[in-house]
Amino acid sequence: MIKDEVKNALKETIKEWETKSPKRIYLTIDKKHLLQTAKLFFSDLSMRLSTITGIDNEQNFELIYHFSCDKSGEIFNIRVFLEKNNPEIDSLTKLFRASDWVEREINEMLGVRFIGHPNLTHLLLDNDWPKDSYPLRKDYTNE
Amino acid sequence: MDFRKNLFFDPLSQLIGILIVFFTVIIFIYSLGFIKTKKIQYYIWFFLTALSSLGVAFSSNLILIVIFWGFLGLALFQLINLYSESNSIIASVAKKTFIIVGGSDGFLLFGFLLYTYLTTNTSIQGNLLIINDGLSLLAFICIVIGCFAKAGCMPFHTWVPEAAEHASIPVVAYLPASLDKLLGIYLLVRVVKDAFILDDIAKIILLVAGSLTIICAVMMALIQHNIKKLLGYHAVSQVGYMVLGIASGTPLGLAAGLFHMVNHAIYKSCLFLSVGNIEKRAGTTDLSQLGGLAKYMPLTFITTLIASFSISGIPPLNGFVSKWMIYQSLINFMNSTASFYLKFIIAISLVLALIGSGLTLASFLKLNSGVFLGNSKKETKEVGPLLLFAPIILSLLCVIFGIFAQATILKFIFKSVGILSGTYSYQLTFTTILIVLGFIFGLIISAVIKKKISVSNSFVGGEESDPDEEVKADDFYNSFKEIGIFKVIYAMAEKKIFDIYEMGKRISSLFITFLRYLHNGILSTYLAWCLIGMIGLFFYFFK
Amino acid sequence: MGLKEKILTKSLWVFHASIGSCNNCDIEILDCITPRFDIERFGIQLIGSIRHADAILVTGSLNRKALKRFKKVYAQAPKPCFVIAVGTCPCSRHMFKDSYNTVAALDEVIPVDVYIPGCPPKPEAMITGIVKLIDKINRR
Amino acid sequence: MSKRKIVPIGPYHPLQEEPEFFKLIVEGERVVDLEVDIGYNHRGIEKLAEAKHWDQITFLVERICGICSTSHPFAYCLAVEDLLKIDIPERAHYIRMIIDELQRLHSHLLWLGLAGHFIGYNTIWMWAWKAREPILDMFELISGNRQNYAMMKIGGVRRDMKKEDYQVLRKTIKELYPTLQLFQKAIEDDPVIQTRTKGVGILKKEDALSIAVVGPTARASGVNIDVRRDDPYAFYDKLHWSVITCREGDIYAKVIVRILEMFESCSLIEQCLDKIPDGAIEAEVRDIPPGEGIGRVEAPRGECIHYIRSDGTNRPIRHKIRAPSFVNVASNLVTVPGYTISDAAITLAAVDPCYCCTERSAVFLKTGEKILTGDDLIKLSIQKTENLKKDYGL
Amino acid sequence: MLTYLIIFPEFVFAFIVGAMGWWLERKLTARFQYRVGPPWYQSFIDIAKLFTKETLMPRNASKWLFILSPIIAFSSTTIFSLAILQSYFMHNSFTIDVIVLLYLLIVPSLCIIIGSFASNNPLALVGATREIKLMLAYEFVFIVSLVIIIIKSGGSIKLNGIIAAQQATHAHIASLSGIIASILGLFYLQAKLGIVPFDAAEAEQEIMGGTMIEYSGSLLGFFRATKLLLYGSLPLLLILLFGQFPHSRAWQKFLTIPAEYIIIILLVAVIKNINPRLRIKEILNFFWFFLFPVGIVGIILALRGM
Amino acid sequence: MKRLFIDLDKCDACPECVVKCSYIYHPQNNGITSLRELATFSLICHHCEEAPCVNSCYHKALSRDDKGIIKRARFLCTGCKTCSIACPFGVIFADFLKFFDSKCDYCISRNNQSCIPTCLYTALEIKDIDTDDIAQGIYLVSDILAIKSNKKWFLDDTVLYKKKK
Repeated sequence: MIKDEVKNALKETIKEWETKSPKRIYLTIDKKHLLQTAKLFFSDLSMRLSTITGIDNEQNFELIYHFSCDKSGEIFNIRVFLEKNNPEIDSLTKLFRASDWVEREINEMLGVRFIGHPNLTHLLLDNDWPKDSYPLRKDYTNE
Repeated sequence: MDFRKNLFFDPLSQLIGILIVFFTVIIFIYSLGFIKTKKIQYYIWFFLTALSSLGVAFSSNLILIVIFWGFLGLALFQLINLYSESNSIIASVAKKTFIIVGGSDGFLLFGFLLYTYLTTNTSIQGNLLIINDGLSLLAFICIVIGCFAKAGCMPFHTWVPEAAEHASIPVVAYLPASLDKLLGIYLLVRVVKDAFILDDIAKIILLVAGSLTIICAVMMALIQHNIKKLLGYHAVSQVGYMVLGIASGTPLGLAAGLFHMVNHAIYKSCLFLSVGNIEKRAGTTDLSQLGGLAKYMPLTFITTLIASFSISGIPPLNGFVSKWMIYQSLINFMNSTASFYLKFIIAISLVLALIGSGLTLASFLKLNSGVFLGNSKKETKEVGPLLLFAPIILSLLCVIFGIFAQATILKFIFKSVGILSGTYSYQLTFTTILIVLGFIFGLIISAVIKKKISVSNSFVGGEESDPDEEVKADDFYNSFKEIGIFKVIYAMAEKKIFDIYEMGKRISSLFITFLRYLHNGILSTYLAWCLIGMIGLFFYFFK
Repeated sequence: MGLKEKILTKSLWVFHASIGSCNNCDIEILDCITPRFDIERFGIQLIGSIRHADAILVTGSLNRKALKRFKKVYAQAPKPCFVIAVGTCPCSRHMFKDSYNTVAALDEVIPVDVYIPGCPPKPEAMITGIVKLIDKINRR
Repeated sequence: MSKRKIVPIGPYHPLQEEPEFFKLIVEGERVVDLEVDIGYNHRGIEKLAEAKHWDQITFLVERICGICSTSHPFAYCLAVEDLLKIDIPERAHYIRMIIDELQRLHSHLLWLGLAGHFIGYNTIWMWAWKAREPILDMFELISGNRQNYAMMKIGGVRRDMKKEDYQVLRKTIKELYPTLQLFQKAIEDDPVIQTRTKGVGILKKEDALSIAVVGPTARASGVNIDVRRDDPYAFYDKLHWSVITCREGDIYAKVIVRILEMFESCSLIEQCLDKIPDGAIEAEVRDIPPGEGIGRVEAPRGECIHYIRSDGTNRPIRHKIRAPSFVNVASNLVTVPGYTISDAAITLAAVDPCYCCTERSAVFLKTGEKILTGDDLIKLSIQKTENLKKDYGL
Repeated sequence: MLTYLIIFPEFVFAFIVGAMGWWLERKLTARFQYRVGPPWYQSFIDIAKLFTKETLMPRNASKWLFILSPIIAFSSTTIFSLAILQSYFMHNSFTIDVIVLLYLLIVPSLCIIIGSFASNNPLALVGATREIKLMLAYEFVFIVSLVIIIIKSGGSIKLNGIIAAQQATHAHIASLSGIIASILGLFYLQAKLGIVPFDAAEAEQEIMGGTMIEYSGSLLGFFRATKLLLYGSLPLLLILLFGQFPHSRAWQKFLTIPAEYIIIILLVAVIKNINPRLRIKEILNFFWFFLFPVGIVGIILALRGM
Repeated sequence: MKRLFIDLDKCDACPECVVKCSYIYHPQNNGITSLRELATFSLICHHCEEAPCVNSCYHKALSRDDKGIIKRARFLCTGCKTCSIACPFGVIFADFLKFFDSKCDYCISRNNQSCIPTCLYTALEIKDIDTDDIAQGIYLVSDILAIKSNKKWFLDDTVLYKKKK
């Protein structure tokens, strides 16, 4: 079972483990373990990164890395919390290219900095989009 | 020694003499504006060239010709080598040129000796040699090699592009582009007309050499990135047409070859001189670093455009007329022969000649678009009148000799090859009148629907293109290198496998290494060789 | 109605510009060319370069990034050049009105001649719209 | 320093219906690198969704993309149902599947036509789109719309299928088989199409895994994934069908995968029609409790994944959409370089890109009183343009 | 001089023929694709409309080249079509030869290339370079075809000579080498007119109309008119070169020529509709390494009198 | 225990407090309306046996649970306000029935309730309330919400509306 493999491999790094639906598994880890976890998922368990969801919570930012396991049809969601003032996290571009555009998008939409991303520029928004204005943050207002 | 017997003064020699004087004057004027250093040496060799050329043109004695011919080679070497101290490539190019031209002089001399041996006469005048055995053919081939090397026909062409790339512009325009062609082709015409009666094999040799020269040189020109080298390859390619014209051996063919030679000298010097202007202003002749000069150098642009259309044979310019005559003579030649193989070779030569014309056009489009159109790299201005005079005169001649060929130059040419009257040339007046009418018609239409042409940004899909991003036409020619069999041929050409000089160098170095291997300095080896040799001799003598 | 207009209406070359659409109107525009609707029988052609355009079919709610480019493209069109707003998005910005990335309605930016609402408008509706445009040209 | 040699494609380019901007960095006809600039279609749908009612979002996500306009609502409904943990009636599942597969048919035919158009083969385009029209008629029959079917609803489907329609649908599908076989034969036999597509735009398997491409793009590269089989939603696990994969990864493989998938879709629709039971078409949903849910479906272009989070009100607090094209378009960065400009057109189109996905993001007539002549009209519009130019400093 | 002025408007005839030919081709294409297709007057209307439109010029274009090249293209094509029609109507009063025609035919392509180079647009540049390669590709093949014709006509390069040679014996197409030459000629026609599969230079989906991208209004109109003239006169040239059947009566001739024209347009439409656009490299490969050797075989056959 | 206290007697259902709400997820909407709705539905509403509001709802958004309490399903309600018209007692205030509503989390974690200072009648406060105080008319509605209403009639069984058959 892939679930057990994940549990065995990660052990202490998992802060929280919940199975919301049979095939939707949410696990919370600390952001410093992200690279290691992603590596485990991609290289050892040959999952693929479906996408990354960035959420602006009240006190912090929340990133959910949706890893999809095509053998069992499960989605492993790695939940990482970032502090509000200085949202920074390791980029996964070193491991696979799939995270390239997603990270760029989250960067411009939420203002999360991805350390080690080669080209953290605007993807969807115009280049003259005002600085420090992030549309997906909850405090963003039109005009 | 009878003075008269050793000199020609027939219309052909007169024509060549006039042309030599004309080009000397034109390029002298250009040199006044262009040459700034080492003036004295330059002009000494320059006029020595002119004099010895005249000598070749007017002498009928073989020895005299060889002497003047040799002087020409020396002058060429000196002129190319003039500015070599700053650049060792120029020196090596000069050396290569000298070896090829001088080496071919040896063949020429040998050919003349054979000719003299066969006809028991040292003068061309009045000595027709019928090619009917190996020896006379050999004599012919040796003389032809001399002419080819001078004119730059394949396979003795390799010095032309390299000299064109590295030597200074007036030198290139003067020697490889005009005088060497004039003389080489003159000698060929002279030999074909007055010295030999060609048989089929000789004609086939000329046809094959001519058509191969056309197609191979133009294919090489197509992929060049340096304008001067590109022009150099064209200087080679055009020789093929002249040789094709001469190959037929008929008066019309000779006239066509001569006329093409004249035209080639005109437009090719015009092109080289215009390129000299470009080099003077832009400082480079690399296509990838040029662009947008039409705005700043309109006159140079027009002269280049006319000359390049002329070389590509666009009617009604002069290049078209002479090419047409060559095709006509080939077709006549084909009709008059009975041999199937000769017919086939003529047909293929005709095809290749027509194709070469298209390829020429393509490579000149590359040149014109790359240099004059597109985004300009830096601001510059038109060159002075001294430098513009020669190209303008030459490009005017391109037009005049095109439209009024019959009335002007062709008269002399026909006279020189012995055609007294006839309508061999195509009457371009009809086409010209129609073209003018068509053009007027177009202008009338555009005047009737006269609308202000408004200016707007160019449309590339809405996005502005960055100033540091561009597309250049010359890159797209590289795809010729990637098609089918050309891939191999171009790769071989880049390794200089077709270059006789380089191959000779390689073979001789191989030979030398073999000799070195033998000369290992061990006495017993030498002894063994001596023994083997002695045994060999022994068997030979006492068998 | 002059001859010029008559000629123009018989040979209307349209350029298709999507300025932030959902693809539906775009497909339906292409559908107009395909066998069932075939607007070529009216002389209408879809062309590639704005320089040849007589009319621009605009689809989509005006996106902030597309806005600047689209204005440039419109300025590059030879006049007379008509603008046809295809779909509800360019007519009224539809449900993307409140988005941070759609800035203005189309007719605030360039003059629009015909509006074809619908999400997406059926090809029949588009043909009707173009016919209305032709009527409009003729009436002037 | 020599300048970069760029051939721009876009943003307003007939290659694709949507605006997008590619910079092909070329050496002659050969493309050596590619820069992608997207965002001309970005409409901020994720943000808009946060201000919309749960039920409205089904319509909003429908307008993410017009071609896969049922996949997005489907995935969204699955996400909400995942959050709600409810079961929906069987009949609703079957209707959803029928719509989904019909849409796959229509989308693949559309792509096939456009691919033909992009390689200059307009006959294929016309024929494919002609074959597509009956499917659109079916949509019109079932949902009343040619596009944007609005069939999905949280907890079921919005409209029922009439019994009489089964036969019509069955007949249409039956008539589609020979057409599809025609296309298959035409493409497998035509040497010219093969020279244009074989060995062009190859996406290697390891690249495919690294970029995490999905759908036919991945399956053509030998990555055997299909959400319908791996994480079965609706009743895909109860029907008999197979996942089509090819190993080559070139455009030809992508064409073949899509064509063969159409046969599977036809068979799936027929099976659905055989098995569809009577009964309710929707389950009652009264409130959306706080929580989060993920739904994914296999859209025609690949896996489409929606993540929603609710706080218990009638709007989501986060709605993340990952459309298949978002990852597939990124694969162009690998596939386009190394081939020629001519190949770039078809390669860019081969992933069946949908930039609106990627970026989630009665005729009125103004009757003028004044009668203007044609010249006035020209003057007027020139004047308008001048004003515009002045305004924007052009 | 007066004669020239009198015969000059004959190109209008070629224009009308071309317009109808183009319409026929579009109509046939439409019928292939289950469509209705444009009405018969569409080609005229298109041209007329272009002349009423505003003409735009890109800012950093070379002004004179940009404006002159369409006009020169048009006028050179009028001469070409004139020459063709002249040799149809008056056999002996007129001399023009195929080599001049060959060079005249290069001029329109040349003008298109120069014009698109002058428009200073990257996409036009790509189109122009493709047009150059295309030109090389098809001209080669046409040259071979012409040489076959010249050989078969007993060395006559004048158009009336070629007609006479055919009417004396049999049409060139009625022999083996003639068939090869006419196939080459047909492919030449297809490529010269820029029709799929040889429309890489104007590939709309790749480079947005390529060479024509910056042309608008009356300048584009001139290019269109050029194309119409070519549509009219190129098939007529092919008929002249290959399909002059020896007829005893004039009415037979007046029936065969339109029939042959329609057959040629039909073949063009068929080739157009069963092929995708070829890459420029494939076009070169096809013309140079397939058709060219075939043409050489044709030359051998023609020399052998077959 | 601190609770949010709404004085329904004072509350005029004016939009003042609605203007500003510091609910983070949907800041442009207000949480207080949903609280007022909660309060009215649980307390003021008569929960009629044959409730006209339930019958009138087009979307079946109003229903009675097993305890007999009428509840509105937010997913289904479209804010058409038919029930507001149908209610014979006028206790379903039209402004409660927003199409979009937000949840009030009472801003307990933030301590910057924007709504309280905006109320003109001081009907809102944060108070320590632990038990129901019927005499005062104070009732606990949920864990952290309390309301005050002195209108006794709404609890009187005798006025339960019965629909005439």
